[in-house]
Amino acid sequence: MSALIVAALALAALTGLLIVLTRDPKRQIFALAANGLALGALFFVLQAPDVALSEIAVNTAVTPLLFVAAMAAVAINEMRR
Amino acid sequence: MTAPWRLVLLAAALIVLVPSVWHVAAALPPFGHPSAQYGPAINAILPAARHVTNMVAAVNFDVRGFDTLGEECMLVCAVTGAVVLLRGARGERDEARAGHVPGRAVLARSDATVLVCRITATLTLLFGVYMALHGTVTPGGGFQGGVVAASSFMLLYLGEGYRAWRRIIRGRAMDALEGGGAFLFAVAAAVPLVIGRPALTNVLPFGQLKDLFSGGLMVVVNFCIFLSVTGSFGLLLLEFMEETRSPAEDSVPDEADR
Amino acid sequence: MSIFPWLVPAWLFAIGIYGIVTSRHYVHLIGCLTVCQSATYVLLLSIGYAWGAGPPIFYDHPPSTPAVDPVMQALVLTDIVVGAAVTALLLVIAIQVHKRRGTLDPQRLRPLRPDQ
Amino acid sequence: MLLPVAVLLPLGVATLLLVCAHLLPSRVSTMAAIVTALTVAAICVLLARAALAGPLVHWFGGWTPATSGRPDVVLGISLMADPASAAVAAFTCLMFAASFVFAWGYFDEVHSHFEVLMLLFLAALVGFCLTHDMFNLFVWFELMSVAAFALTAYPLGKSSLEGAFNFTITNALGSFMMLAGVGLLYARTGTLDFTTMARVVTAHGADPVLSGGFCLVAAALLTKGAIVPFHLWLSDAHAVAPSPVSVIFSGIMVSAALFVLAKIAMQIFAHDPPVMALVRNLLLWLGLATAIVGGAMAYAQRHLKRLLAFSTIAHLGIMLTAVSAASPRGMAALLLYMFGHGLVKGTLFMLAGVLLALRASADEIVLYRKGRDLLPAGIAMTFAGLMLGGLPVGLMHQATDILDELSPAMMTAAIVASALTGAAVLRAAARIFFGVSGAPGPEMTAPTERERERDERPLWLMLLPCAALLAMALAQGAAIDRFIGFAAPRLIDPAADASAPVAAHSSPTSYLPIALTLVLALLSAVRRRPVRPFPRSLVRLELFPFRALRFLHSGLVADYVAWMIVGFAILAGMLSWS
Repeated sequence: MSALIVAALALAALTGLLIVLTRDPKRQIFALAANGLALGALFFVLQAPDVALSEIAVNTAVTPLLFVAAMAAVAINEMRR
Repeated sequence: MTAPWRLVLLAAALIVLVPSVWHVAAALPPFGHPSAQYGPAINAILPAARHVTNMVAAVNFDVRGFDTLGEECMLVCAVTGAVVLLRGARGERDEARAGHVPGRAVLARSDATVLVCRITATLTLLFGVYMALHGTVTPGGGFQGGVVAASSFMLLYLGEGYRAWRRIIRGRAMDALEGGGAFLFAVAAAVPLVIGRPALTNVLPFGQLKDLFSGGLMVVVNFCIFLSVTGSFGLLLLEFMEETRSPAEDSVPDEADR
Repeated sequence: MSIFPWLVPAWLFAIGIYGIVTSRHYVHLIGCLTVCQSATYVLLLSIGYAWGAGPPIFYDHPPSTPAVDPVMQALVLTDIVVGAAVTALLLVIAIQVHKRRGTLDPQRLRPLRPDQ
Repeated sequence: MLLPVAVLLPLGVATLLLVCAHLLPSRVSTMAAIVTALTVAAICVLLARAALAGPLVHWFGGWTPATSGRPDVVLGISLMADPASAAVAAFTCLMFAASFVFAWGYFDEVHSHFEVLMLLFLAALVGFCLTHDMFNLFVWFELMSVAAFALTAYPLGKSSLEGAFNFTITNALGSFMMLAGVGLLYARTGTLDFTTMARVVTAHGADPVLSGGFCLVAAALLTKGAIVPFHLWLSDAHAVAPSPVSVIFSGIMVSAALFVLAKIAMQIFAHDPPVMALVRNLLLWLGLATAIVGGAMAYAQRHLKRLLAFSTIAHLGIMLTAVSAASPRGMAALLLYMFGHGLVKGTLFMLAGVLLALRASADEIVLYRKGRDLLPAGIAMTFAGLMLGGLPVGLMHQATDILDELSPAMMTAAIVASALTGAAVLRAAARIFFGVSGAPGPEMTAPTERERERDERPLWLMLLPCAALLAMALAQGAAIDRFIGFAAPRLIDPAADASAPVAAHSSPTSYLPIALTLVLALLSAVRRRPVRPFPRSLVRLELFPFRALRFLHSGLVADYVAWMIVGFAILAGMLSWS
């Protein structure tokens, strides 16, 4: 098995673990973006450029952005209380 | 159940699952040697049958277009749901200003920022359109292009500030894009029925291999998806940003009769 | 060793579940759910992968060259976009819960059990 | 040619409504939704009739199996209408139409978004029933879930949001499992089409990958179908969703999942010994456990919608035992029970909605005597409670008669679930509408909440769909017997040409459920608060099992997910040991 695939798989597994272990949601957003990138790289290595593009556009850009917005909304709420 | 007990329960279940997972993993076709003939058949048949080079797009927009219609509607459904849940509590006013956490400095945008954002927003939008257009030829397509195009709206927010951004990006326009794209897709799927062919039959001319507008119906479907995904994600981002604006007097409905 | 690619999805799913079960914050919990979801993507794409094959896009090379399975890729592709929308829906619910309850700790949020 | 229209029409109307949301008055979109639901219902009825002569198949894009030019490779996606699937789809549309009428004016303020979500939901359910392709099934499963998530959170109350959150997390996990299962099945069979997959499965026989794939798909469908221990989300979601939506949830969504589970097990895995062993044994016991747990929990509730939600769980247990029979008669019982239960449960949720709208509560103890001037609703509720409890008329009773003959375990499930849930509904009806009540028993300490629904609708408009559904639940006769007898074997093998006998002999045992129901209801009506030590300790003893059960239904999403994994481990463990 090519080392590249093993490395990409391992990276995806590790960044996944990182998401779970980062208990602070604000910092978890970075883990999410990192995981998105790792998965994107994995998909490129697995000869799936279409999926990789989709993964990177969605899970390293849009999803973290939504998380940021959600956390901001929560912070503003907190302030109001 | 207390947390430790829950973990014990989960651990027990996962331990039971370990041999099963191992069993399945050992029995699967070895990695890199798939036995499925469906994919190779697509690769062999579709380039000649539909004059397209991107097989993923061919599967998504033609052979399994019905799935994509369902997925598209799912996207519309999820976004509509999110919008209902946000607007339901907030109403549809759009006069408020951006929210601000006290104690954090507000920096005025420099002209350079505005300029850079305008340029990059335009470029991102163009890139999204480019990606979508080349969907049937090279990697990309309506889904990816739509997401990229929608994210260009966020750059506008960075550059123009909340008010100007709200003036440019209209919720209703996004609604129309989202619903309209999906509606056109459904119509495009149904049109062949009228002439007595199965739904989603590719009745348009296929064009030339490697040509931008190759694939017949695929081009239409791709375009519908681009519209709808742009609208959906634009709307989603819009509504999420609305949540972070300064809360004026948000009503919380179920507190009323308590 | 060729079993490794199949264990990665199982691992991702399991740690995602672990995260959900131990989470003390709705937003963190949603992040863990995306880990479970990524497990399915890795599994599907691994199933479609073939040694020495190129991407199923015949722009630079002729259609007869070996290519990986496009079907699995097509299935994953659409699902990624939809997954993001479901995540958004969950985040919206979390925001609204926070507005009403002032907390996002699952231990303190139980439907129809007001006094806990 | 009609087949794809059944799915495309609601999708088209839903998206069109979304585009025109700001232009149309909401009454127009409600009308459009009702007309669409009825049109699709008519289409599905036509399909069911036409399918009696043989299954109808539609290949999208004209990608028939022949276009691949290879054996056992199918490129396209097909919809297939066998009589049973088309009938379930038609029934779905009917329930939606009733729910739209019931919800008339309820959702005025939000630019027809309610109709959009409901129509997408409708399309998903119809596609779910008719599809003949594994991944397509997943797509409709997911669309159905997403629509349901949004609709549950719709009232934006505390409980509905938290219920929706638990619902979304558990069911999203279920759909991931399903996708993974589809992937495994594809890895081994190289196809997604049911027929081809069945051929490959038959050739392969026992295979860990196929078993694993089935296990994952089954776990997803059992989650949707709320079977112990995957069921915990249901009571939270159904209890807090708006009543018109609960009608759909309990009436058709959950039972459709079990219907599809039966279809997949029978049509694809019929010749896979380990999977069939799992279906025949484990599903039977899970069904029995579900019937008992659901029934007991329903009996110990005071919040009417929560009570009904648990009763749905109990009756799903009965349906699962019918699935586990894996025979034409079992399928006939499943179909009859699905229809009968859906109609009765739909009525009951509507009545709960009436109380929420007009009396601003769904708590049977708070509502004590408050429904005395709503006599028609009271009569409808009593009657529906009797039907739930096994009154020997109508579709449900016919199904339990078949189950009685099939196996003692199925009979037990039917008796326990019917008696406990029927008695609970009768107790509530007596308390609310007739002022007849004993001292509260285990229901006293159950969770409850103050809430209300909009009350601008006239009473008759809300009772009209109730009466219609209840009348349909009473249907029986030779025509139904003939149709079900024809449809059931074709659900197992679409190419079959046999017919299953549906009429069952009425034995004395078929009066057991209703007798037990009446006894339990009577007991709760004459119950007094215990004073002396012995009755007191008796009551404490009675409360103990209910407390234990309630402890498990904690409302914590972490618990729910942990139990789901336990359930999945049970399925997988049974498969790898057998």
